[in-house]
Amino acid sequence: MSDRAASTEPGFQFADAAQAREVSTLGMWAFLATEVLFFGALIATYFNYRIWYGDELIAAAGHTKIVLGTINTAVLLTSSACMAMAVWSQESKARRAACLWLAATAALGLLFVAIKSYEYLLEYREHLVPALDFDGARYGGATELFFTWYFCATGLHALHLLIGIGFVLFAAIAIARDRLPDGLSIRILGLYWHFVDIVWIFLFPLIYLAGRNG
Amino acid sequence: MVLKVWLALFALLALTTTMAFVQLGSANLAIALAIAVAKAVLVLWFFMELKGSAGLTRAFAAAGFFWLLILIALTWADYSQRRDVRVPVTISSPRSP
Amino acid sequence: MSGPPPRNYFNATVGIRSWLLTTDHKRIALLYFASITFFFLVGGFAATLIRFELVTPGPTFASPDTYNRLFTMHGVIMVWFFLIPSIPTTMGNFMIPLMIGAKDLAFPRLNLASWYLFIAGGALTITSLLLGGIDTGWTFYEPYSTFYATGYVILAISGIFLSGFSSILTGLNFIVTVHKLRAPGMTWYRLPVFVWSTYTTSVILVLATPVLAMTLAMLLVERVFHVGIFSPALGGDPLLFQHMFWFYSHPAVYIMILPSMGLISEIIPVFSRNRLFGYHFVVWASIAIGVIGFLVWGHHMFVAGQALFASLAFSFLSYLVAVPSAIKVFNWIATLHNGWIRFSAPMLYAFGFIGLFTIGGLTGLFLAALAVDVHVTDTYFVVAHFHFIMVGGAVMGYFGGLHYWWPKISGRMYPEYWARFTAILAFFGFALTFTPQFIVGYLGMPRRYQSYPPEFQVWNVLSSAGASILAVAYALPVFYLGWSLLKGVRASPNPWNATGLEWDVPSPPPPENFERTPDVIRAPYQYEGGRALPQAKHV
Amino acid sequence: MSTVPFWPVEASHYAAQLDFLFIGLLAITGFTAGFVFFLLILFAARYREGSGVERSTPTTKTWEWEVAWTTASLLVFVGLAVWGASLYVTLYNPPRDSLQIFIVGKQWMWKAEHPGGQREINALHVPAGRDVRLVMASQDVIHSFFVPALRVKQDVVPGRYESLAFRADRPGQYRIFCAEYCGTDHAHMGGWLTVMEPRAFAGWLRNEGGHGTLADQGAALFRNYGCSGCHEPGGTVRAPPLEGLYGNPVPLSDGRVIRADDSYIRDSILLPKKDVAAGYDPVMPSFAGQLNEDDVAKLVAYVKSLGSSAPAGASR
Repeated sequence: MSDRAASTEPGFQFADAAQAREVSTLGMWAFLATEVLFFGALIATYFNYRIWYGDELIAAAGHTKIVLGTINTAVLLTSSACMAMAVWSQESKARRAACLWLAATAALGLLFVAIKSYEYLLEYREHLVPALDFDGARYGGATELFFTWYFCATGLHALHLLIGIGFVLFAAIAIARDRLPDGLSIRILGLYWHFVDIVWIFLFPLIYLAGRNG
Repeated sequence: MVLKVWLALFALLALTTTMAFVQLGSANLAIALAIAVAKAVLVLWFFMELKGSAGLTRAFAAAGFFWLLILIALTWADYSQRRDVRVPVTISSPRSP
Repeated sequence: MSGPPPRNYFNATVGIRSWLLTTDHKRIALLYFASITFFFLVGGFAATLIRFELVTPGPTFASPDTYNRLFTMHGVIMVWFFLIPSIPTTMGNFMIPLMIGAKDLAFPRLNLASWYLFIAGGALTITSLLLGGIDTGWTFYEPYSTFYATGYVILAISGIFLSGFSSILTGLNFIVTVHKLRAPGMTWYRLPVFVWSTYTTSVILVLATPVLAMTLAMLLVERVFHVGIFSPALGGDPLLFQHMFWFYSHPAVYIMILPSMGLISEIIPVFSRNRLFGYHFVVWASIAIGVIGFLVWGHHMFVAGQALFASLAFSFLSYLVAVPSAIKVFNWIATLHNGWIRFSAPMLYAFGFIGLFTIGGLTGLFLAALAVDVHVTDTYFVVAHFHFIMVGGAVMGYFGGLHYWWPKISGRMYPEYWARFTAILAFFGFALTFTPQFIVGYLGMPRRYQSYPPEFQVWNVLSSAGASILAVAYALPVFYLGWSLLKGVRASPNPWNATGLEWDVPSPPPPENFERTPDVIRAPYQYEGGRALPQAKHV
Repeated sequence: MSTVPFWPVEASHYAAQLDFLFIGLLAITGFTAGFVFFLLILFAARYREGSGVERSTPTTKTWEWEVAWTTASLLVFVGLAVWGASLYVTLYNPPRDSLQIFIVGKQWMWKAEHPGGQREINALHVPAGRDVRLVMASQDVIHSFFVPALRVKQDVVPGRYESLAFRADRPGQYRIFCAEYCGTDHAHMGGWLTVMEPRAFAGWLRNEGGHGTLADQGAALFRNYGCSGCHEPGGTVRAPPLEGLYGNPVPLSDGRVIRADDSYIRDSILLPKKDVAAGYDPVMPSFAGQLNEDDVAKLVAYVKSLGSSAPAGASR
């Protein structure tokens, strides 16, 4: 690599570790702002179609599985709590506890994905998947529109969740083998995980609860 | 502290799910969203430690949501007003939103 | 010219690997500079073909389909691969750490990742171009681009998707750097205006691009799976695509013009040896443009079938966003008062900018007036308006800034008289190209027309003649700036005797920018009776 | 067209009003641009490096100037906004008795259908001095009906009716363009608008003849697509009667009440489950695949001919 002695190792441009921490947190928050708008475009789509097809979207949302949805929300909220515990224990140097909490977070994340894919399977059996074999005759009106939006939103959310699980497992292994340079905190990983949880907090009422008072 | 927040989140989840089955017409969406906002604020404030962080971090957090509101508000201005105005007066249909 | 050149970021390390894996913001700026110059030439070539095609009313050499692919390519490449990245990624990357007294950006590796994303996006779009190109127009309007377009839309959209993320990363990097890595003493009101405007541009980049990414993703889903979120067949609304597309694309035009405004606010005080008039107003005008820029996108959809209430609201807000631009122009003019004006090349480009941007901005008032917009939207009046702002404004500013900082970037002086001649040629070539388009636009010639009624031919021939002059004026800098790299006079650290921090380091600067972090003692642009008071003292 | 056109021809009173607004804008922006250029050249010449002009100490307090030009530009801009909007709103409420012509935009041609059944492709004949309302639909992508001489334009979005109202005052031939990019032959999708004296227009209608009025063709479609099987009295399935439906409020199954207008009838044919009439179950099949826009327009005209509360001028 370049022989710029003073400036090769990462973080040379920071005055001290505290500034490095502040900068990485601020960077993650800025990234989360972009993610808010990235999912926000989908949520704006829902609201606009809700203005036009209010009752039809409610009727279409009736086909969603509220029981599975509620369990999934509980699972994700718990995983968020586990991540908070993991960050807290990692910063107070309790390495083993941090590892365990991270493992719990990843496990709950995988549980969420499992329940979600089971739900997808049920919807596939009911011919509700637009691209594959959507049963147009049986579900009229804006149902196909709603389910196109539903699969885009939950698919994107699940993708973000899988990426998050990957990082959590990576962090857990790094802490277990103590290869994590001290001072580098998993706070920003925690921020990302909590954000994915917040996206689900907003998707849950739009998808599942809307359908109950049709 | 994490335990208390976790329990509060569960309580709100239970509340919003039960409220969904109560027939309130258009108010249902408003209530469900209000509870969702409450849960999101809980997660932001405690889990993401906005409580202890500087004003600048809070500003960054708020900016994303505020700009999303701009997009939703101005598209709402178009969608909620579009249907009836376009059709000429002879056969205008004041469709109630 | 005695002895080997001192150690600088150019010769600190040698070899392809040291360039392709660099995390030095100065080198990444040069990597970006090379890539966007390539895209500028490709897009410019498409423009000359379009103007050549429009010389005769009927088909000159291109079939309608080829013409459609030409103007789409011109639009896509110029917007996403030249104008949006141009100033922030080259001069912003190079100059911002120097101007605020930092060693490098907050996330150097993220900066390199941003360049690789940009190159990947560019490669995808160029491949879609080589395979046959797309004929949807750079706006990808919904029913056509998903169900009726025949070209490689998916490839092109993925290319734009990647270039979008590249600009998000760059924006994110600048925001955190300006907040956290300023030298001691560099308060917000001591920041040069170029840093302010690039900061505002980064905020717009970070907040607007994700919506474009999502909209294009939904377009991809629709085109690949033939299932419609926007398609009318399922009850979807094509206007929703337009809403979310323009929610990004109008702030995008402010992404293009704000950095140029920043450059002009840098150039004018230096070459008129005078304090920038109303520094605070110029800064807050940039921020106002950034924020209000998000509220006006509906003026692209006045005739698209938008509700009357929404059109009225957007028309009024569009007039509000014109006020900050007016403030900036008046402040630049006032800066010239009581100055010692030197007409070197950057200053000529700055004058060209003020002239053409003022006309471009004022014609925007025509388009914001609802009734006039009904007549002139989608005609050559609109084409002339946004070219006056983007080519007359952003590109003139880009060349001005390029000449202004060329000594600092390359360590060589550019040939002064060649540069002045090019600036003047560009101004008149531009005026001859786009003024006739206002006239033929109001006459009613729609845009994106391969063949047009014969009565419009005179104006189109004039415009094509101007385009050839403009092409020469844009080709010349490639030659004489290239020549200056080898034969140019060696530049001193402060050739213009300016006041910024970047002029306190040798040109070209060493890899770690400053030996010791400078201590900033003064606001920028402090010229007392023509004498420059430097911003920082080096202990 | 030997002379080089500089200013578009004005074919209607509205065009003249718009040109007046355009010239007003030109004057205001021309004055501002002139003022800016004058100052630019003046300062550039007067304060150039070599000149010995006395440079008084630069003013430090700048905010009076700032407030002055900010408020000035704000007031001027608000005035322009109101002026532009006031003219725009007049486009929105055409008088009730305008002649309604149905236009279908299809990839690379405009098809026009007069109430009397006369059909035109890439051409349109209208009477001078009479209000005309074009009800437009698109069969594929977004098109835009643009007549520069009348200074009016309206995008035609597929899936919805768009209406464009104008009154051509000066007889003559004016160009029609498609202003929204719609594919390969977007440049060839246009034609001529011929504005004729009312007498000549009536003559043209007669010798064009046409194959029965729009409503008659609608009646034929009504039968052979099986609509009469349900909607006529004594039909096999219980369906809402269509007599006297047009223009009157219709109670819907979900409690809303809407007036039966063009769009409601069109939507009921193509998306029947969207607004189901109160007291009926949503059994009506969708005709989205089988009917194109012309047929739907004829059915709408037929339903209108079954008696409506709106003044009869619209369809006869």
